[in-house]
Amino acid sequence: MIWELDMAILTLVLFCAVGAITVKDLLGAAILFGAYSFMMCLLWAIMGAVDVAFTEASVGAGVSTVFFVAAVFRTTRRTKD
Amino acid sequence: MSGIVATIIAKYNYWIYICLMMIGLYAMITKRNLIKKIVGMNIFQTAIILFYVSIGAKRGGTIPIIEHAHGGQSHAVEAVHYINPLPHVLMLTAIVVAVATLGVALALAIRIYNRYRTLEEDEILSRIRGS
Amino acid sequence: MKKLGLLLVILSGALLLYATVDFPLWGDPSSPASLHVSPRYIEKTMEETSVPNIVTAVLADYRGFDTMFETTVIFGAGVVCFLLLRVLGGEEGDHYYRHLPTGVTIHVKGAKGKSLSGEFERIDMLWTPYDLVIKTACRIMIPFIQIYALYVIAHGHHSPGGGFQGGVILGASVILLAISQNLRTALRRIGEKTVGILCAIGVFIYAGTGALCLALGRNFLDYAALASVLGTDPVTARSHGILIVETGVGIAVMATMIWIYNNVSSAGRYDEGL
Amino acid sequence: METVFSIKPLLAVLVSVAAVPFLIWSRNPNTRETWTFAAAFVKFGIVLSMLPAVLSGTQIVCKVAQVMPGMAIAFRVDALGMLFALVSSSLWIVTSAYSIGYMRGLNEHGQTRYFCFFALALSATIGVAFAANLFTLYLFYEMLSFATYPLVTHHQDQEARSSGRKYLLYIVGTSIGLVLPAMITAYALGGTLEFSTKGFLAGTGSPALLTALLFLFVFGFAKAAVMPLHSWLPAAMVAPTPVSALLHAVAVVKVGVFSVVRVITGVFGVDLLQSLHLSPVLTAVASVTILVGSFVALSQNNLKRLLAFSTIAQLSYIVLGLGLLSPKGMTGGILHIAMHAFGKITLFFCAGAIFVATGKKNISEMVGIGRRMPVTMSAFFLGSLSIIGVPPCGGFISKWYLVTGTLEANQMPILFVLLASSLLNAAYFMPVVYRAFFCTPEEALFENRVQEAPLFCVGPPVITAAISIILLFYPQPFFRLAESAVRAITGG
Amino acid sequence: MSHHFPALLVIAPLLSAFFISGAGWLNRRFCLPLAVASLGVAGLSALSLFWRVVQQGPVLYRLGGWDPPWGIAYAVDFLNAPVLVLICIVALLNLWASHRQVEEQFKEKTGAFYTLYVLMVTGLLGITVTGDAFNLYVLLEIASLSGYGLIAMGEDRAPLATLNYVYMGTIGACFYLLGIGYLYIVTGSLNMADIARILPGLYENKAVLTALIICLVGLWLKMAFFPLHVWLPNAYTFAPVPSAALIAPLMTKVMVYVMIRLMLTVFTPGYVFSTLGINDAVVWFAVIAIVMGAILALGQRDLKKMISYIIVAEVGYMVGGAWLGNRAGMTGAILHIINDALMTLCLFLAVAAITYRMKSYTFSSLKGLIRKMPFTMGAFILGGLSIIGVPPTCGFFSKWYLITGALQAGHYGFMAALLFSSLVNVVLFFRIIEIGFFEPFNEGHGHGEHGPEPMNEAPLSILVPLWIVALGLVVVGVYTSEIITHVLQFAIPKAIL
Repeated sequence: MIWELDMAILTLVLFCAVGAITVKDLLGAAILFGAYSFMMCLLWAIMGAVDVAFTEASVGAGVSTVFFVAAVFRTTRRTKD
Repeated sequence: MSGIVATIIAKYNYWIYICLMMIGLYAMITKRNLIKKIVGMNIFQTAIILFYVSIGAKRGGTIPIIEHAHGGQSHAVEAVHYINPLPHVLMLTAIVVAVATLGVALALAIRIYNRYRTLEEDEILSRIRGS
Repeated sequence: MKKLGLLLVILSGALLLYATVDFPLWGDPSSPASLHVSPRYIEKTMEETSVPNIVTAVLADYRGFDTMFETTVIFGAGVVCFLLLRVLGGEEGDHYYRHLPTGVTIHVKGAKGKSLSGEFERIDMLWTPYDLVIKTACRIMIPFIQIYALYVIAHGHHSPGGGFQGGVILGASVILLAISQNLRTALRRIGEKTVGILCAIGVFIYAGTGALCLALGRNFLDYAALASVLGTDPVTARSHGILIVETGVGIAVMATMIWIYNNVSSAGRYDEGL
Repeated sequence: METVFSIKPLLAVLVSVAAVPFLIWSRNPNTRETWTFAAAFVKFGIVLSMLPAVLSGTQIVCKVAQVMPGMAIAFRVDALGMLFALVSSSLWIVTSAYSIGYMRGLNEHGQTRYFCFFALALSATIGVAFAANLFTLYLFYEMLSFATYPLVTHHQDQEARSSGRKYLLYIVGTSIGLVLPAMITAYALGGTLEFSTKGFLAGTGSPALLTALLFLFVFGFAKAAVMPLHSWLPAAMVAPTPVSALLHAVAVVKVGVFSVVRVITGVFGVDLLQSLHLSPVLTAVASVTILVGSFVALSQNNLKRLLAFSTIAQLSYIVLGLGLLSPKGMTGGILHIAMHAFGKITLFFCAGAIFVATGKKNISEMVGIGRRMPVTMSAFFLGSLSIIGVPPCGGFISKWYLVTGTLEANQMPILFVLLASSLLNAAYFMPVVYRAFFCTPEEALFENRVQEAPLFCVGPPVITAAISIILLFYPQPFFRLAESAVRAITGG
Repeated sequence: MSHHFPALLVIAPLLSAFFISGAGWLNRRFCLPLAVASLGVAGLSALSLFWRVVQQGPVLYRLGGWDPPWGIAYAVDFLNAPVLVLICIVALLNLWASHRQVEEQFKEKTGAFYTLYVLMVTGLLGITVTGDAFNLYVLLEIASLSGYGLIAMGEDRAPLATLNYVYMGTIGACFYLLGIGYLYIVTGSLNMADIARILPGLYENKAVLTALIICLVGLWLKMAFFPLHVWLPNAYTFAPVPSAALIAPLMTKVMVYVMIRLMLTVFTPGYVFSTLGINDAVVWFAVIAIVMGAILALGQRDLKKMISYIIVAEVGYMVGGAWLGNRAGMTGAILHIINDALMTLCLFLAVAAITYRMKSYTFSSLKGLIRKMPFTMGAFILGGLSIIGVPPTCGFFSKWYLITGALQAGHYGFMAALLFSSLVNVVLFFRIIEIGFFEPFNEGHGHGEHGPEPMNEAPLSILVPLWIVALGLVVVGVYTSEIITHVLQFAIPKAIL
């Protein structure tokens, strides 16, 4: 575990999260959410939780994002906030 | 100075998880777009997973897969050498639950969109009142 | 509303922060969490289950019951998505077909969908041509993804991974097919009914293994009971039992991921999808 | 005191419930009425069969179910309960006959429903009479409230609806809002709810708490119509007259008073009340109700409303008698349950008979009616004499005992209240009778073709009036019951 | 076999869920028998477990053969045995009553509906029987997730109501998970009994306090405790009746059970009632919940919504009773779990019968209903009387204990709230009776024998279960003493006086 790396990624995660909920485009939010998940996955890999990281990489960054995109595609990208 | 740095390192994970959780919660409470709320919900859930994984972290421990040689008898295993595996197990479950909830929530959002042609909660409510 | 929400959030955040004061330090090897229950898993896994990946052992054996329900949650989500979104039998209306060699589009009005000969392809009104590069690249990638997924499932005992991750990757490979070509192509490979039944079968393998242990006279999910069936000693039987249930998890997760994707991406109409 | 186990009390309670399915399934009115009569007679028979045992000082007990630790659905037949059960079960027979005449005479709708709920209400009344503990009493008290609601609102019109609302608001509101907490407090204090001759609350709580409890009970049993919780009774007069007669002169209101009596004697005990010096307060409340009720009755034009206010006043006689805490006074109060019942039901029957025959409800429209309906109005006269408390009617006895009770307790003001009330009674009843009989032919408001109501309507008031007279000369069963009840209460 | 009942209890419905799901694709006729059979097996297991607990005391079942703090254990004791029986009975009766409607409404999706139905029951049974705090979370998610599916298939507005439920429910479940995490970080264990063993040394720890608060808030969200109830009325109102009649009686009640379980078994009464000083505050919250629930119920113009708000008030009863901190209050709360589930089931089955015939459940559609559907309305009134708290129906007895508890604790506000809500319930139910009884008004004075108006009762398949429940209300009421002396009194630790 390298704590400098850990802290840097933690901060990045924070940015991604804020971005995902503030961006005024649902597709953008979905993609930012994917990035957020991927950052999380890195974080967990650093902390030694390899299985969790693996799962998050395939589920959070992968399938969840696909679901989001599919749902946005089926509905609308428009959002007021 | 080093004391402060040590404290920050020691608790930074927990602080960030609280921040993330609050971001998610805030999004769920105040956002009016249904999908945005779902994004908030996922951030919220992931933050809790981060919290659990942080519990499991162990300084000087390695990933919880025991080093062994095929066939050969493995040497005695010491707990301090490996990261606590239990939170990881729990969080695998939590991730699965999160994606399951996500699927259901998105399905609901799509149905709502098909009915009202919008995802904004206030617009939906005004349409319900209007009809 | 915004202000109230902010206040609530700050309040609960403050409560949570307040508690961190009494937390053990991050990564402290002598924290209660590292001392009470988990050491036993680390120290005894090899001799009790003969699985080096402790996470897999705990996941599928010590706390195998949790995992069974975790898989059930996924299965339930699949059923819910199907129940909510799937539009059954609503095939009335206009249909479009494209003649593959020429690219001519036919518009059939007000009839039930019928399958024309292989030269025609059913399309949606908003049809965009597919990119040949993507199509081909994905076609090449998909088998490798699938083989990797099988490896992840099978090698979960020794390396990160296991039924769940492998299942998701397997499902993702089919989803990739649906994205790169269209949903109908994917559905021809693995149909709706197959997916639905596979889902149930996957979880059933898990729960059924548990029930088998029960029938063989041990407690539910006590894989040691399988020793007599598999002809091995109890510890190896545990290892094999874990493999069996991981396979079940893999099947269930794969099928459910596909199922949810199919319903979400087509809003339950099972048309072209994304 | 000897105690005998028997399921007779339970049977007495259940017999009318058991009749309900037969009532529902009987296709024609005659079978239905036969079943009603059968149930009424069986019930009366069972009650009567327990009389000798009770008179000889035996208690009959029957425990049905233990519902909570220290709390059971149980029956115990003692002298007080026997007296009340005897009155109500015997009057059910008469009222059934009267109901048939009245309902058929007016061709009312929903008669099956009417007879069913009537039977249920009677079950509840007997249940209250035989209840061995406060919980059983409360159970049947509530059952009675809900069983009488469809009877009160029988006409199903707007007036019935609003009266029904008022009825429930007062009755159920007080029983849940006042009695329930009082009962739970009593249970928490005494650890039991079983009635006993000495009460179970003595020495368990501070005087202030016990006083508050007593008033929660007295006002909580709003069926007793103690002011200021009386105004449901005039409102409930929208019900068909037989219902008013049995339920609002006999069953419902008497259940309220009976519950108060039970609480005073069985829960608190005379000694406790005496040591708390609550007698003056109780008697004061009762006196106010008596006087105000009588004054209001003076100004009523609707005959049934007049009777209702008269009932309000008369009920408080009973509370008053008990509140005196002297043996004579209590005997008078308990006897008044019976005496007032026979007198008042006669009056209601007469009012109903007049309505059936002429369709008139108001006193001002009844000038000269005595010439057309002499039998009915004679019965009315006798009934009113009983209420006023003059010979040759039974009311005299109870009033006599009440008066001696006041002397015994040395409560002169109460004596004046009783005398004033008697005068007021005379003042609102006698004009009715006078105008019915004594008027010039020109003043009479009736044509010649008005005749007596059908036999089923006229017979019952005659019977009850006759019983009223008989009771003056032969009050033995009731008198002995009242005496032995008082003996048990005072421990003498 | 008999000592495997704790596992069988959960496994039978779980396994059948997969078969039902398969049968939904292959042959839909098998769905219902499979569901009935599996719930029957679960019910028998629950009954025999209940019997064994009463006879021999608590039962522990080690899943996977691992000892408790390491593996997951099922613990059946005096507290959850009756709840298990209750869940099975409610699920079976409702299945019986609603299968006709399900098949008419869901057609091709019948299989999926029954799958979720059985999964929901599995989840609820698992929540109740488990002795592992994290396992509870997973089962909670199963129950909630299938609940979302069941609710969302209702009317037009159901998906939106469900999505709100999903948001609130997820926050609730996550809060619970977080609370368990806080406990785990200071104790290192997930087994309830084990945590309780370690906890006494940590009473001063801030993380334990926070864990308790977060867990409670999470559970209150799930059980719709007053300010957190906003998801409930819409979700239950717009849900299809068969689902509402399963979820409304069970979900909130099981959550109350979980709260009591946490208070008694995990955090221990010593900590919850003595070390912390929050009893009074929580009871006052309950008072607000009861009063507001009652007032909001008064404002409703349809049956389902009215009952939903009554449930909100009833949750206040149970939370308040549990937090009074004395034996009577706790007894009342546990007893009310059972009673309220039966009462709610009775009311919802009556609503099911009404909806089946009238196709509507607004007040205006109830006109003249006592004539048209006398048996349904009879059972409905019986249920209403129980909610009001009239003896000998069971509602009276739990109210009795709750009020006794309030008296002993000197909490007169709670007592007043209970009485107030009883009075409001009188108004609520008699308003319905008035509509059913008086309207349409008879012309004239209602004189003259009418020809018999057409009676249009619901089918027997609804009426019979409905009346079983309605009579069950009285039977449970009469047997209160047995339930308390043989079961509930052992469920409450001796430390609570």
